[in-house]
Amino acid sequence: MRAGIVTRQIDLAALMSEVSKDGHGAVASFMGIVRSVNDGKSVTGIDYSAYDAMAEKEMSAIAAEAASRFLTDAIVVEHRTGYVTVGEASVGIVVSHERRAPALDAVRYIIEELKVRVPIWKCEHYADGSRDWVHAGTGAPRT
Amino acid sequence: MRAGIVTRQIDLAALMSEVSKDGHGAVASFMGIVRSVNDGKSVTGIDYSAYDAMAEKEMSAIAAEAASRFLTDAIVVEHRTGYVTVGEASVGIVVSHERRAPALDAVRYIIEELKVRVPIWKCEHYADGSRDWVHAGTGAPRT
Amino acid sequence: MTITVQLFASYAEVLGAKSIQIELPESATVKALMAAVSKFPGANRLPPHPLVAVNLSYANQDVVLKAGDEVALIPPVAGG
Amino acid sequence: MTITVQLFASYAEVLGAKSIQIELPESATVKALMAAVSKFPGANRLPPHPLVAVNLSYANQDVVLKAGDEVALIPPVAGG
Repeated sequence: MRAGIVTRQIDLAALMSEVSKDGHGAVASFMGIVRSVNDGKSVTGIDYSAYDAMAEKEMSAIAAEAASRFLTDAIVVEHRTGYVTVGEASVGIVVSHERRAPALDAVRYIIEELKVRVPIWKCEHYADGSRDWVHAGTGAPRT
Repeated sequence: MRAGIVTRQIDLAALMSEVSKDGHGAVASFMGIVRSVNDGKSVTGIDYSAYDAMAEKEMSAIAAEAASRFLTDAIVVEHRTGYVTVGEASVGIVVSHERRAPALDAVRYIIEELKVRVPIWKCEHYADGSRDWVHAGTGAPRT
Repeated sequence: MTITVQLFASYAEVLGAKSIQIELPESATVKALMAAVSKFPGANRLPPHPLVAVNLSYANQDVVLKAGDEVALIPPVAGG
Repeated sequence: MTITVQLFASYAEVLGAKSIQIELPESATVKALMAAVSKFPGANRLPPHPLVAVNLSYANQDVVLKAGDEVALIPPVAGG
């Protein structure tokens, strides 16, 4: 089990290898990708920042909760900070489990909790040169 | 949107590239992996066979249903046939969507339907040299 | 008419063939087909009501067959 | 005692600093801290009740602070 902030590209294949576990029959994953359009504006990238120490503590707590609820410790969560261009991943989650349903449930639990609890912020940069802090629950639906 | 039978290894990274779509913020995936142990027996691999034409028709129908229900056509589904050794993927599903919830819902829909409708069969090969046809709902919980 | 019935997986093993030929009157139903299948050697090891596919779709007992139909017996599926 | 308050994202912009120093009596609460923060230039652009973290955990208004505590204001989160 590992959860943390990274400042490089997220390599989902590597995360999958990391959680791969003998006896497990299911690997579920989620990647959040920077969208080219948000709230009708053309986006070039998102500058993610975090309160690193607290973010890693919360992410680790969420992973531990998922491990306990869904009975697998084959969990890895990475959130990237810094400038992430359109089409690149900002977050990657992989869960391996003996069975498929809890693997998918755990992935969903982790992304939903991460969105509401982990101190990470995004500043969207737009094609017109402007930028704006994005708060969850405002503007267009978020991924 | 693509759904089909393959006789080679499933490359999930390639499937992710295939569905990647400008404007989408979420990519969810599921892989089914051959487990080393099933029903208490040590497994060396599974020989998957299919009624190819019908399997591909059903898989395509399921993908189309998911596209219609969850409003994305960025869906790819591959099921492998032939002998698949322990730790290798038998099925790979990737869905890209603007938003995370329907991406995860679509993946779940596809794997659940695939398990009950698509004419694919597995013959498990065991470490002791024996083999057995595995039917869903018999023996140990399935992935 | 002659209907070719494709067999897969455990059913192919039980009946010892990848396909069998069944002679049926015109407009015979799936039910009639299955009655004929049940007389084949090994068919006693099939379940009471195997699933049948006609032209790549699951078909119930009342479906009427015609020459050239693609027919198959479908063992309990176990994909994934 | 002096409490250092870390600021992030939009709050750092609004207050024009990555952190601010607040002088408080011993055993002051988070509520007292926020009253002091509200006197800083730009603090009028903070929401009425910003989230506060003490030693990496979310803390309510009644939490009592001590010297050396790691304190931060947490803007509405937007990860993922």
